[in-house]
Amino acid sequence: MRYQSHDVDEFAHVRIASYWPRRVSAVGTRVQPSVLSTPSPPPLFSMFRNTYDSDNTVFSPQGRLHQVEYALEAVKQGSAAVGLRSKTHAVLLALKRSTGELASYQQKMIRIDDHVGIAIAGLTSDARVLSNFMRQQAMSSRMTFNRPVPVNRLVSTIADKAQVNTQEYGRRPYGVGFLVIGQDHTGPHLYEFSPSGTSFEYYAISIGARSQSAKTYLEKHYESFADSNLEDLIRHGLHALRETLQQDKELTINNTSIGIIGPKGPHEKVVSEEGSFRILEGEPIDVYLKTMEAKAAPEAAAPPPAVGDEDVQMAE
Amino acid sequence: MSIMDHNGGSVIAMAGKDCVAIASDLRLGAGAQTIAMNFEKVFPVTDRLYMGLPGLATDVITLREKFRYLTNMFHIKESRPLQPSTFAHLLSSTLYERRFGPYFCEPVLAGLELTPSGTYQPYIAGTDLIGCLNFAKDFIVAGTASDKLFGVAEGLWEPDLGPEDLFETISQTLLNSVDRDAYSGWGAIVHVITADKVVTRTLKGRMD
Amino acid sequence: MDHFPTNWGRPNYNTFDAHATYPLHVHPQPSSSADGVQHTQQPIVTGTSVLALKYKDGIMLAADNLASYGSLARFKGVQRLQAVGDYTIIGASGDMADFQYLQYILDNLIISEEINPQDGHKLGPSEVHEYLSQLLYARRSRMNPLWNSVLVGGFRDGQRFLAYVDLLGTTYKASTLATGYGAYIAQPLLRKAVEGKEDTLTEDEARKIMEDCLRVLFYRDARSINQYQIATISAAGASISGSLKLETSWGFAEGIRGYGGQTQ
Amino acid sequence: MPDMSVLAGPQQHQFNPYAENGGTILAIAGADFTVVAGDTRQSEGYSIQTRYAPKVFRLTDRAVLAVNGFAADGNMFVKKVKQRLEWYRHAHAKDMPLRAIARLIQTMLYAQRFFPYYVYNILGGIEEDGSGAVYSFDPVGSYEREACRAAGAAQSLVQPFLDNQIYFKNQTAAPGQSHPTHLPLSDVLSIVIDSFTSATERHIEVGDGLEIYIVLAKGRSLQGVEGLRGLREMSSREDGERVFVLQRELKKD
Amino acid sequence: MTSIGTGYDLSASTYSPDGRIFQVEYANKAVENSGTAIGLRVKDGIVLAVEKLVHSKLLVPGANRRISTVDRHVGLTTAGLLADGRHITGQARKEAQVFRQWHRTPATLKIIADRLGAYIQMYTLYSSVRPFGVSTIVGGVDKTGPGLYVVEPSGVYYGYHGAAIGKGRQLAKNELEKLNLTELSTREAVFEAARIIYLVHDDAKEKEFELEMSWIGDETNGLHVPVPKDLHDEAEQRAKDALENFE
Amino acid sequence: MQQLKSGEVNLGTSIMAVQFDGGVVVGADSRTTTGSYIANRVTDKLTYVHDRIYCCRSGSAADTQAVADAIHRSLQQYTQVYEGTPTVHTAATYFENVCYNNKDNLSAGIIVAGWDKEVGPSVYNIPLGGGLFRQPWAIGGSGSTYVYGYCDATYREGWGRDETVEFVKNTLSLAMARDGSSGGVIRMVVIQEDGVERLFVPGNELPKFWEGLEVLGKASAQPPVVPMAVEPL
Repeated sequence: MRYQSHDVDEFAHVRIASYWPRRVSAVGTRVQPSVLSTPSPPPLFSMFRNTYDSDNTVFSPQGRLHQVEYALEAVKQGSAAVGLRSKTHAVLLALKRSTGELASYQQKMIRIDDHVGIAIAGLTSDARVLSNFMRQQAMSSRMTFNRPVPVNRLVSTIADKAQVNTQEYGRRPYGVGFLVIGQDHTGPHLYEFSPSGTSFEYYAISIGARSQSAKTYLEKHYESFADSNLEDLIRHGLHALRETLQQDKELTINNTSIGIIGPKGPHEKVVSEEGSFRILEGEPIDVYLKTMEAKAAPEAAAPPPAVGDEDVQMAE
Repeated sequence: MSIMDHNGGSVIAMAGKDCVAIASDLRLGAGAQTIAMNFEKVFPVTDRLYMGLPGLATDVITLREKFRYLTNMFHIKESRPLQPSTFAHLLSSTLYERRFGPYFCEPVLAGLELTPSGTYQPYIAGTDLIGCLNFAKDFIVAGTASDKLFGVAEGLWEPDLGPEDLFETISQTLLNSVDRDAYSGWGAIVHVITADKVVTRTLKGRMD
Repeated sequence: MDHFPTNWGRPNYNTFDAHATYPLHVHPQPSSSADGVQHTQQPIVTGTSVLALKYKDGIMLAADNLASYGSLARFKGVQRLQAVGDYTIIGASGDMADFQYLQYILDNLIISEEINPQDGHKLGPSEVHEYLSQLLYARRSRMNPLWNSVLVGGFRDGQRFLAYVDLLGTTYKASTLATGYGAYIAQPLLRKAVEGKEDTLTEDEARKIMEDCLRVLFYRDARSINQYQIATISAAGASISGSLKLETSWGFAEGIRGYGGQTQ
Repeated sequence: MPDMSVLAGPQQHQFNPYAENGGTILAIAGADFTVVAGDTRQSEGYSIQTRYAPKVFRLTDRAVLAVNGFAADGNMFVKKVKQRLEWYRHAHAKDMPLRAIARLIQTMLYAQRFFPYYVYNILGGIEEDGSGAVYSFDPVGSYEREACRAAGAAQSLVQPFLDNQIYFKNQTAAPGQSHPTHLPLSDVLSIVIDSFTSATERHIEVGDGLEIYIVLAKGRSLQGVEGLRGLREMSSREDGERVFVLQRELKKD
Repeated sequence: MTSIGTGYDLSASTYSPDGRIFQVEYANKAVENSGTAIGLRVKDGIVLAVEKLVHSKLLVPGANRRISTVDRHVGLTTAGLLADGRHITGQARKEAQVFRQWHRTPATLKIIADRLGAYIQMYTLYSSVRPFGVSTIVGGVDKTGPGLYVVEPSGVYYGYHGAAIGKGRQLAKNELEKLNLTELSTREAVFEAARIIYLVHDDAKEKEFELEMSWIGDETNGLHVPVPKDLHDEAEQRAKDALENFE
Repeated sequence: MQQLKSGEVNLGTSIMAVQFDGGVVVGADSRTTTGSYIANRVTDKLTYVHDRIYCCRSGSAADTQAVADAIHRSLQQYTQVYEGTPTVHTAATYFENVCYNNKDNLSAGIIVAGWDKEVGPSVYNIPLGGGLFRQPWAIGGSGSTYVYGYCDATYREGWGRDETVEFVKNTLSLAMARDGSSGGVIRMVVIQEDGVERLFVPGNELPKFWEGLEVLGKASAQPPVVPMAVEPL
């Protein structure tokens, strides 16, 4: 079991008892792992056995939970997702991977209710479990109160659920991160959920592989998002998402998903009056891809992302 | 099950323009079992007045005979035509005599009433089993299919139907109603009364 | 020999199981009544009608302060109107123990849904009504009803809300509502006074209508008293009056003699 | 303690978990449309509880459900059906087909075989082949597909009338001709309205208001009834099946 | 670190030979790495204040609250693992609710702290769980007056007039000790709380932070609520001014 | 629902509790019946549940004893766990919880009264089927229905201990005089901050009210009738 590989973003049928540390922390460069590659045991293993990382019921002497931190690495193995929010809309954009020419593209977005949708990065099977739980919560709110569940509470419930998996023996933390967009009577919202059992509300955020590059873009532009119209919001999102691509890759109608909440945009045909969550894929997103501006020539020496940029937010 | 439903059967009367019609089904049953398919429940009272007697069959016969007697006595004593309105009150008071042990029938009347100007005016009426009179302008229903008859008649009937249209309307109403009633049916008989004649037609119906 | 250790030391059920084929704890229980399962109770300490109507600015509710014990006017200072959160007032008739339980449940609900999260997602009257409906329906489905008829009045975001729910989980909305005896005696009066005038009736007019209805109920409902409260819920929020006394008139009866021809 | 059975008097009876809330529903299938209608009165005994309590509900763009009987059961049942349909949407990213909804309803009703939903259901809509369809159910789930069905308090008043007007029962076609298997929408609507005005006239539990849902097959028009007053579209999209609702007043006495 | 590598520090159910439970101590480390949280129990109420470290400027200000309400009259905040803090909040709410269920009256602060202490302690007993990586401040006003308690990862709890947990606790405690807490009004305490949080925040090492404050007292009708915006802003401004004078 | 099982012992009863400025007075008759047979004529229906809290029991003797025992235990536990004395409200709430949650299986009408630091004296009534009603004075049991009018007419706010004791004694005498299921002696407990005091009125020293005997004696000129007098042999 210790050397078992796990497929990230695939339908992982293997139960993963514990996470292996990602090599990147040791090597310091970002490796895009092939789904088929088998992660070798950490190089540190032979020299110095880290005994505090095999179990989620163990604190390290520094008060850290390595299993939880590794779970956060699993999120980073998944392809990137970006979320942005304006005063009227919240959007998700995600990069879909395909295992090969003959394979279809993976599913990166899931509808939870009319007013909530999510984008995922990490273990798809974990996402399925959690998103079904979210759907149940959403329906239960409609059953008991005849009210769409408030988005923040929905996110909190899965965060609380995830927390339990960081504390009890025989479990592992969930290996998936969510971006959640939704609207309720306090307006549109964007949240990030992570396996550590936390959730935060953002103006804009990204998760998944190379998400730091997207974040850098978002940090540069986020102040304009609040008053953006839907098209601009999506354009910004695409630009941010593009940052997570490998050098030779492009965003196409096949590898991009867009999720929207909020009133109908000029390029959209059928949208309910309430501006329900919808996922755009394929042809309909072409018009948005065309609005993208050509990428500026790569800066001479883009500083490599610092090792400390890992978005591990157990404490703060 | 009520004693009113024991033998089954339904009657309907309708008013038209210068004519009235009255019709009944032909079934005689004993609970769910059908005994006869030729049990008429509408009887002539005068040339221009017919009476339908849906209800307990034995009371149907008794009342028919009783009113035959009373009608004859009226003619003998009064030596004048018995008008429907007069008969209605005779009917009512006769039934009320048995206020606390009633005949299990709900009579329906259809006839033409002689007006002072010498013309005939459509006259229909019904009573409950103790003689509460109900004068309707459109139609009167009674019997085990009464609720169905109400529904269909309310949908099909319209004012000022001529004898032929009235015949069609009452026939459709009765047939479609008794088809949804397990205790009525097995054919029907329709009488259309006009000033100069009464046309009686027997209708085939579903035999189930 | 009884081979079931769980039966040892326990009495035998010879009437049902002469040969002890069942362990005692799975014996069919001998029940005095044919319907067996208990739970089906009856209201004991009860409140009578609650009235409610829509008026120009919101919803008005009224109920008297009596909790009866059969025909005994047992508790005379009972409040049957209750605010639930910022936007809702409920009024209950029926079993008062069950109503106290409902109040407790709703207090918990407000704590867990409003006080604790403090995230701006407050419960409006329609949410409270739906919650109550689900609760009462669930209890009736367990054959263990909460023996109440409840009126839910509220005002939120400029919208008036008025609905009914009872021990069966039956719900409905209308611009005037009345429970218990009030459904027969006050509802016709309320409909006549209110229907079509929901948007023009002033609070004073509405209060007058309520008092008239309560007065008629006091005259004709043997389980009512002349002490009552009126509540309003509007843009200004919820307010429940103190206990008020009904003015009644009896003077006309002074000259009445006997029951027919008597004049002395 | 005082003997409560004396004080409580006739109140002391077993708790009856059901009530009967009156009203009537009906549905008629056309060739490429279906009409589902219900009155809006809710009553108990001789009391009218409210003049507006809908009994007909849009489930999807091609399915409409009418429920009649015990209102609390009816509302709960509709809610549960809707949630099952939502799960179906989650799982399959499309609306459940009509015939599948029909089977779902029978399963859900039969699951409560020994503590039934006291509700008569009529499901109307458009099948996957584009035809109009009506499914009627008894409270424990027995169901069949029909061309028309009435249920509820005035079922016995309305059903024989529909037999006559929709199925042409007891009518003989003119020589060499046959009765149409399906009537046009405008004819169906007038039959529905007549049925309810008749039932209102002769049944105390029927009246106040009338809601008629019209479900149209994909690409079909309203066939000339577009201009009717009180007509409102309920569809979520324009390129599929479409749902309309027509509201009318009924007598309130 | 003498504990490392001994093997006695891998489970909460293991004592070291000198009678320590290292896992609990490590849990305390998680608390010590966290932003500072303080609580002031004053004449007529309670003030809670948190130095909420902001890890990204993309976060919506004010949205990700760290102080929570447990019952009408009780506020709670934690330092340490955020998710554990949420778990503790949930448990505290349950305890308050269960007390209400049996007594139909609100629980006192002491009772809530006691129940919470017992709950947290259970997580120090078994190898199948780890201790909570949080210290908790619970504060409120009950029928006995203001109450303020801190529950530690070991499950022990103490009542305080002024409490501080997290990274800057030592400095904060020094500041709290200077105050005459029993004489202070809740409103005055708000200003002090803001000042202390600004004081203990380490500009040089730390990320951005956001001041979050709540209070309970006569002015809030006995309800635990966030400090109103105008008062919050004023307190924050004064705290900044004080800091400049200080430096 | 409230039927007794055959042979079950019933507290067809008169019980009462009244609050006054410094405390409460609880009182009860002493009759216990099975059907019309008096199973016990000197019952104590005033039950200690905590130092300054008593309850008066009516309904099924077995049910109310079981409930009182359970609450007694709960209150002892309360004292240990919360390191303080429970309030009367707490005790009454415990009773209400049990009575309400088991309303289908219990036949119990209970009055809880006592003194605590928070509110001083208080009286709570928990009728059949549950529900908690605070009252300045409460009466219960089958005898109470005969004396509502007397209590309404007599009770005044601001009484001291002695007037309150007198009120309880008179009320219970009247109830016992008219209710066949009540009778025997009057037991009372006065609960105040500094102590609990038991009072006792024997059955032959009950306050006397109009008893109708004068009518028989004076209105008829005939000599007193000795029913079924037996001739001496």
